[in-house]
Amino acid sequence: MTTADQKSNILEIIAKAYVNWFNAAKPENKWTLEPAVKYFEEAVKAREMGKPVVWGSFVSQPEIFWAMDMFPLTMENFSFLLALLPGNMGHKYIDIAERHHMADHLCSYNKTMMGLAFSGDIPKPDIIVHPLQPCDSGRITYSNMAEILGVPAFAIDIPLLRTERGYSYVADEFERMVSFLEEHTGRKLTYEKLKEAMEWSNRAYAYYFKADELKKNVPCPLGEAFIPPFYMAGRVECAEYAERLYGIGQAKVEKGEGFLREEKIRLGWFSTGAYFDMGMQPWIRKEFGASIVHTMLGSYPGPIEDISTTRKIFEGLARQLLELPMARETGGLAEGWMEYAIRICREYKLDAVFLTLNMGCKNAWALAKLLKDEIADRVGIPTLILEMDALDSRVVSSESIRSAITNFFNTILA
Amino acid sequence: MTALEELMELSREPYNPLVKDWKEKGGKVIGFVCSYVPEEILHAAGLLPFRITPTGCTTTLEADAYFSRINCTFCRACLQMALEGKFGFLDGLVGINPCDHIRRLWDLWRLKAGLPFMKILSLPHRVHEGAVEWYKGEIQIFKGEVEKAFDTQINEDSLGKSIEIFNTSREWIRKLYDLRTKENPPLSGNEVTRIIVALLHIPREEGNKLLERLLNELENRKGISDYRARLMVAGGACDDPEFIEVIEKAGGLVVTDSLCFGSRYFFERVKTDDDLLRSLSMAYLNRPFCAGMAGGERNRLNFNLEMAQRFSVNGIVFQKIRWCDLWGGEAFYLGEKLKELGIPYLSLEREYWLSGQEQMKTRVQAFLEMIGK
Amino acid sequence: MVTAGVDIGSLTGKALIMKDNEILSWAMIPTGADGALTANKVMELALDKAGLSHHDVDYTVSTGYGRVITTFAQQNFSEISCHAKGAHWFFPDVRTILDMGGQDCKAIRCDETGKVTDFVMNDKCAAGAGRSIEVMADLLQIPLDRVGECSLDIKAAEIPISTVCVVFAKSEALSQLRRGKHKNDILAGVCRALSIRILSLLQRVGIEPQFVISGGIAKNIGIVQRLGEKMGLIPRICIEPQIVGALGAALFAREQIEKG
Amino acid sequence: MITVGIDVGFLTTKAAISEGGKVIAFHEVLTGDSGREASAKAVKAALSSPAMDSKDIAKIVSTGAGKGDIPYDGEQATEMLCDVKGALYYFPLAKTVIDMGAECVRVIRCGPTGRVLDFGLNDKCAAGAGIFLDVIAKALEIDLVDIGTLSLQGKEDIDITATCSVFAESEVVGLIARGKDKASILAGILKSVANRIYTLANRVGIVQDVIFIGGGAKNVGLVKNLKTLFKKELLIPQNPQVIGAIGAALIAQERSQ
Repeated sequence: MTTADQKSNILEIIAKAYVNWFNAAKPENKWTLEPAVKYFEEAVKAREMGKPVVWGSFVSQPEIFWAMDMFPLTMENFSFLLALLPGNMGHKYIDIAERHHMADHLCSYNKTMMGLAFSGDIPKPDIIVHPLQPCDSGRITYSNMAEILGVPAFAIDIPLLRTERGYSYVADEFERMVSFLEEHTGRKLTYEKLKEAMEWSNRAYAYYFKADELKKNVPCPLGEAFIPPFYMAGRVECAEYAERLYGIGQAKVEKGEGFLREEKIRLGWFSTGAYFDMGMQPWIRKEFGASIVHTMLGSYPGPIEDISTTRKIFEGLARQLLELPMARETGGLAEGWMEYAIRICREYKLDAVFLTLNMGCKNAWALAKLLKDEIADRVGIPTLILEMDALDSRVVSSESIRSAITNFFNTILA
Repeated sequence: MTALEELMELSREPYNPLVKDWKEKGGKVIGFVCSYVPEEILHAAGLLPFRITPTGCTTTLEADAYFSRINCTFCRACLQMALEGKFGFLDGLVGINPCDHIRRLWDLWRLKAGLPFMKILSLPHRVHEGAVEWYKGEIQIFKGEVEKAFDTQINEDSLGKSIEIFNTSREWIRKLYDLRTKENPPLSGNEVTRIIVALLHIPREEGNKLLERLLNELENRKGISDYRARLMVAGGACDDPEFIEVIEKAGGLVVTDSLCFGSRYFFERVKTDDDLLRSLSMAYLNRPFCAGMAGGERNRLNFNLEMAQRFSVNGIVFQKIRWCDLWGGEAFYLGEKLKELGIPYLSLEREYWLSGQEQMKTRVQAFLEMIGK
Repeated sequence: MVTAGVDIGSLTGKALIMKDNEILSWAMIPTGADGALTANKVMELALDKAGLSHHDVDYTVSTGYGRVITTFAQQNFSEISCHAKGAHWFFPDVRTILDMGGQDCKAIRCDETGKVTDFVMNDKCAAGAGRSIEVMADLLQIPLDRVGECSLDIKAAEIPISTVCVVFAKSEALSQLRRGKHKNDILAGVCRALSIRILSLLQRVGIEPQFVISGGIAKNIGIVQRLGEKMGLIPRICIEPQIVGALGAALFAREQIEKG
Repeated sequence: MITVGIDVGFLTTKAAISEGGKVIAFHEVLTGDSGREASAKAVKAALSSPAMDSKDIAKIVSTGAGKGDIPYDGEQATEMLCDVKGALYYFPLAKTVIDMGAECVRVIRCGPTGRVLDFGLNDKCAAGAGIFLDVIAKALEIDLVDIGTLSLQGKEDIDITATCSVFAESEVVGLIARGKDKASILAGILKSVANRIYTLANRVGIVQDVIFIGGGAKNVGLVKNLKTLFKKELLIPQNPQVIGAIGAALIAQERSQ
C-alpha cells in the first residue's frame, strides 16, 4: 500500500486555489494575485499549447525560457504552496520522499518537491535546469530528481567567489545551457526575443529595487508580503506588479504614512519564515506593533546594465544570479552574508533581527552564532534565533514559535 | 617493526613521529580537508601536504558554539581539534567547497583559529570540459599563491617529479586492493583504512617506501578466512577504522570500498606527458565522482557496481555521517537502483565517533543474516 | 529434538523451549540490572515448566540486546531475523512485521520462507518506542495492558501530544492532567502520536500483507487499531506476541542442528 | 505593603514575599496534581512566618511553566526576567545566569539593571534537563538528591554516548550489567549533562560573574563538572531553586510602584 494511491494533479489544485484566493481577496488587493492566477492557468495548459515545460529552481532566472517560448515551473514554489494550502498537503510528499530513503535531514523544500515528483501527482517536465546553488540539499535533489524521472537536465555550475573570472564562467555556462535547450527542444534563442524579455525583466527588477529602497523610510511604507512574482520575470505581468507596488509605496512615503499605523519596532527577518502559519506576520504586527521591513526572500538585486548583445545579457544574468535571495546569503564565504546582514541592519534602521534556522539549512545553522555576534558587536541590536522548519509544521509547531517570539519581545525588547 | 606495524602506529594520531621529524628539520606542513585539493602542488613547493582527519576526537564541546547539532560531526570534530590547538603544527590550511559543511569549516577555522597560510580553491560541481578548464585555472592561481607565500618556484620539472611520486603511491595502493580480490585477503578493511590514513599524514616518499615493503610482507602473510561475508563500504568520507571494525567484528569482512578515503582517492593516475596543470585538473575531476558532482548518479552507481563485482562482494554497506545532505540525497537514488538490481544493501547513518554501537552491531548482524551468511 | 530460544530485551527477558515443531513452554521476567542473570533465571523458569533440565536441551540460540551475554547459548541471532522467523511460524504468509521493543522499533520485510529481505530501525532517539507507553501507563496509573482500550474510549476529545521526546511527552501529559483532562483522552493522543511515527517507519520498508505485529505493543489495541485504520488492512497478532523473538531463536536453533 | 512572587514549576512550586525591596520569606511545595492548589499552599505557608496579612499584598507576579494557572488575579513575568532579577538581588555583579530546572535549561545574559540581553533555552530534548537525572536515579534505584554526592566517589571515567535520555537509561542498565559501579556511571551522566549546558552557554556567551540557580545548582557533582568546563567560578545562592520566585516578588514590587 502507498499513500500515492489517490492520484491528484497538483497543478490544477493550485490553479484552483489561486482563483479562490483571488475571489476572496479585497478589491484593492486583487491585483496582487492576478499574475499568479494567470501563470497557473497557463501552467495547466502549457503542454496542450505545445510549450516544453522546464523545471527550475527559485534561485534562478526564467527570462531565457520565456524568450524560447518554454514554460518554466519553479519547484520550490510548489513546496511553499503545498505547505500553506489547508490540510498540510506538503506532509504527504515529505513522507513519500523519506519513505524512499531520502535522508530526513534534507531541506523540506527539497523533500516536498522530490516526493511530489516521485508521486507522479505533477506531470513530468521535458527538461530540468538548475543552478548549483544555494546549498547541497538543492544541488543533489534536482540532480537526483532528473535521474529518477529520466529527464534531461542541465546544471549551471556556480563558482565559490564573486570574481570577474567567475562571472564569465557562469556566462559560459549560460551559453552551454542555451545550446543544450536548443538541442533538446529544437527551438532557437534569438537576440530579439531575449532582449524583449530582458526589458520587461529589467523593468521589474528596477522598480522592485526602488520599492525595496522605500522600506528604509521610517515608518516603513510597505508590508513584507508584497513581492513581485519573479518566476514571471521577463513578462509584462511581473513588471507591472513591481511598478504598481512602487507607486503605492511612493505615495505612502510622500504622505509620511507607514504600512503600520504605529511602528514601534523595525524587524529584519533573515532566512526563511514559517510558511505553514500565514497568520504569523500579521500577528507580530498586531501584537507587538513591529513592522517587518526586510525579509531575505523579499529583497532582490537590481536590473542588468547592458543588454546590447546576447553575451552581455549572459554576463549580466551571471552577476544577478549570484546575488539572488538566499544565494546572496548562503553562497561564497561567511563574510558575504555577514557584511550583507550588517548593511541591511544599518540601512533599514533595524531594532532587532529574526534569524530563522530552517531544519534543513546547514549554512544558516553553521553561521548563526557568527552572524548574531557580528550584529550585536557592530550594530548593537539583538537577534532572535528561531529553530524551526519553514514548511513542516510537525517539526516545531507555530504555537511554540509564537511563544519564543513572545518571550523575545517580553524580555530582550522589553 | 614490520611496515604494517609501522603504518598502524603512524595512523594513531595526526601529529605522528614523521611529521614531528619534518617540523624539526624546519619543514612546513599544509593541511587540507578534502581529496579534491591537488596535493602535488604543495609537494612540488617542498611542503608537506597533510590530509586532515580528526582522529581521536571524542567531543565537539567548543566547536558546537559555532557549528550546530545539525552540522556534520566530521567537520565539527576538525574544528574542535583546531580550537584545542591540536593542529598547531600546521603552517597553513587549504580550503575547498565540495560541500556546505567543509566550506563552513573553512570559514570557522579561518575566523576562529586562523593559520598563516590560508587559501581556498573553487571546485566545480559538474564535470565537463569547461569545468576542467576552470579548475585548471584555480590550480594555476593556487600555484601562484603557494609560490608567493613560500617564495619558491614550481616548474614543469619539479611538478612532474611530484606527480610521479603520487602516481607511484596510487599504483601501490591499487596493487594492495588487488590482493583483496583474493578469497582470503591478507588485510582486513580496518587495516586498509589505517594504512590510508597513515599515508595521508606522512611525507609521501616515506609512504611509498612503506607501501613497497608492505606489499612484499603481504606475499607471505596468511589470508583471512574466518569471515561470514565479503562486504563493500560505500558513501561519504570515512576515515574511521573503528567503524569498519564494528562491521568486521560482526563477521562482515570489508574487501573494498568506493570512498574518498579509499579507492576513489587512489584510482586516477595523473598524466605527465601533457600540460601538467590541465592533467591535474583532469585527473582530479574525472575520479569516480563524489556526491557533490551534479549529474554524477550513474557514474557513482557504475563505479559501485564495478567494484562490487571485481571484489566479488555479497553486499554493500552504504554509510554516511548524519546531516550530510549530498550523500543523504544520493541514498535516495542509490537505494532505489541497488534494490532494482537485487544487490543486498544496508544503509547506516553514523556520527564521527561511534555512538549507539549496540544498534549498529544489531543492524550489521541482521544484514549478514539477511543475505544468508 | 529439544531446542531453546532466549530473548533478552531492554525491558523483559523471555525463554522458550521447543520439541521438534511444538512449543513446550515459555517464560518471561523483567530484565534486571544484570542481563546475564536474567537470562539464566528465565531459562530455568521455562525449563521447570517443561519439566526439563539444561542437559535435555540440544541447542540454544540467544537474541535481543543481551544476546552476547547469554553465556549458555551456542549461537546468537539478531532480534530482527528472529522476529521474522517467529512471526512466520505463526503466519506462514507474513510479509511485513512490526516489532516494538522498549527502546527501538523495527519494521521488517520477509519472504515466503520467513527470511528477512529488508528492515529499518529507529535510532538516536527513542521517540516512538514502546517505552513511552510504559511511562504513560505509569504516570496515569493505568495497567499497561489496559492502555489500549482506554485510548479508544475517548471521553471529551483526543488531546494532541506535541513533543516527540518520551520524557517530555510524560510531563506534557502531566500538565494536561493538571488542567483536569481525562486520562483516556491523553492516552488517545499518545497512541495516535506513536502510531504515526510507527507508520512512517513501516512505510520505509513498504507494507505488504500479511502484516504482523509482534512484541509487547501487539497487546495494545489502541495502537493496533489505529495502525490498521491508517494502512487500510487488519494487522495480524500472534497469540503470545512477546515470545515471537524467543520462538524465532528456538527455530534457528533447530535449523542449526539440522545443518549439523 | 508586601508583594508576592510565585514560580509554578514542573516538580515544585515556590512562593516568595518581598517588602521594601527586601525578601522577607519564601516557601517551596510539591506541585502535585494542581498548580493552583500548590501555589495557594506555598503562598499561605510563606505568609505564615513571619506572620503577615494577605490584605497587605499589593501585587502578585507569577512565573514558571504554570504561571497562567494561579488562584489569584496577578500579573505574569517571563522566567528569564525573574531569574535575572532574583540573581541580581544576591549577586549585583551577575552577568550570566544559568537556571537548570526540571524541564528546561536557561542561559541568560543580563545587564546591571536586570535587563535581559540574550538567552538560550534547551527545552526540546530531555537529555540535559533536570528531569533526565530523575530518570537515571530511578534506573540506578537511588535517591535523586544523592546523585551529586555519590557521583564524586566515581573511580573510573565513563563516557555516556547516548544522545537520548531513554537510550541513556538503557545504556546505564547495560553498564551496571557489565559491573560498573553506580558512582562512576553517575559521574559519566553528570559529565554529559554538564557538557550540554556548557555548549548552550557557549552559544549565548559566558561573561563573569556566572550565577547558577535552579534545582540543578544543588547537585554538587554537576557543579563540579561545570566549574571544570567553564574554568570560572560559579556563584550559587543559598536556596538556588527559589530565585525565580524571589525575582517575581521583586518585579511585583517594581510594578506596584
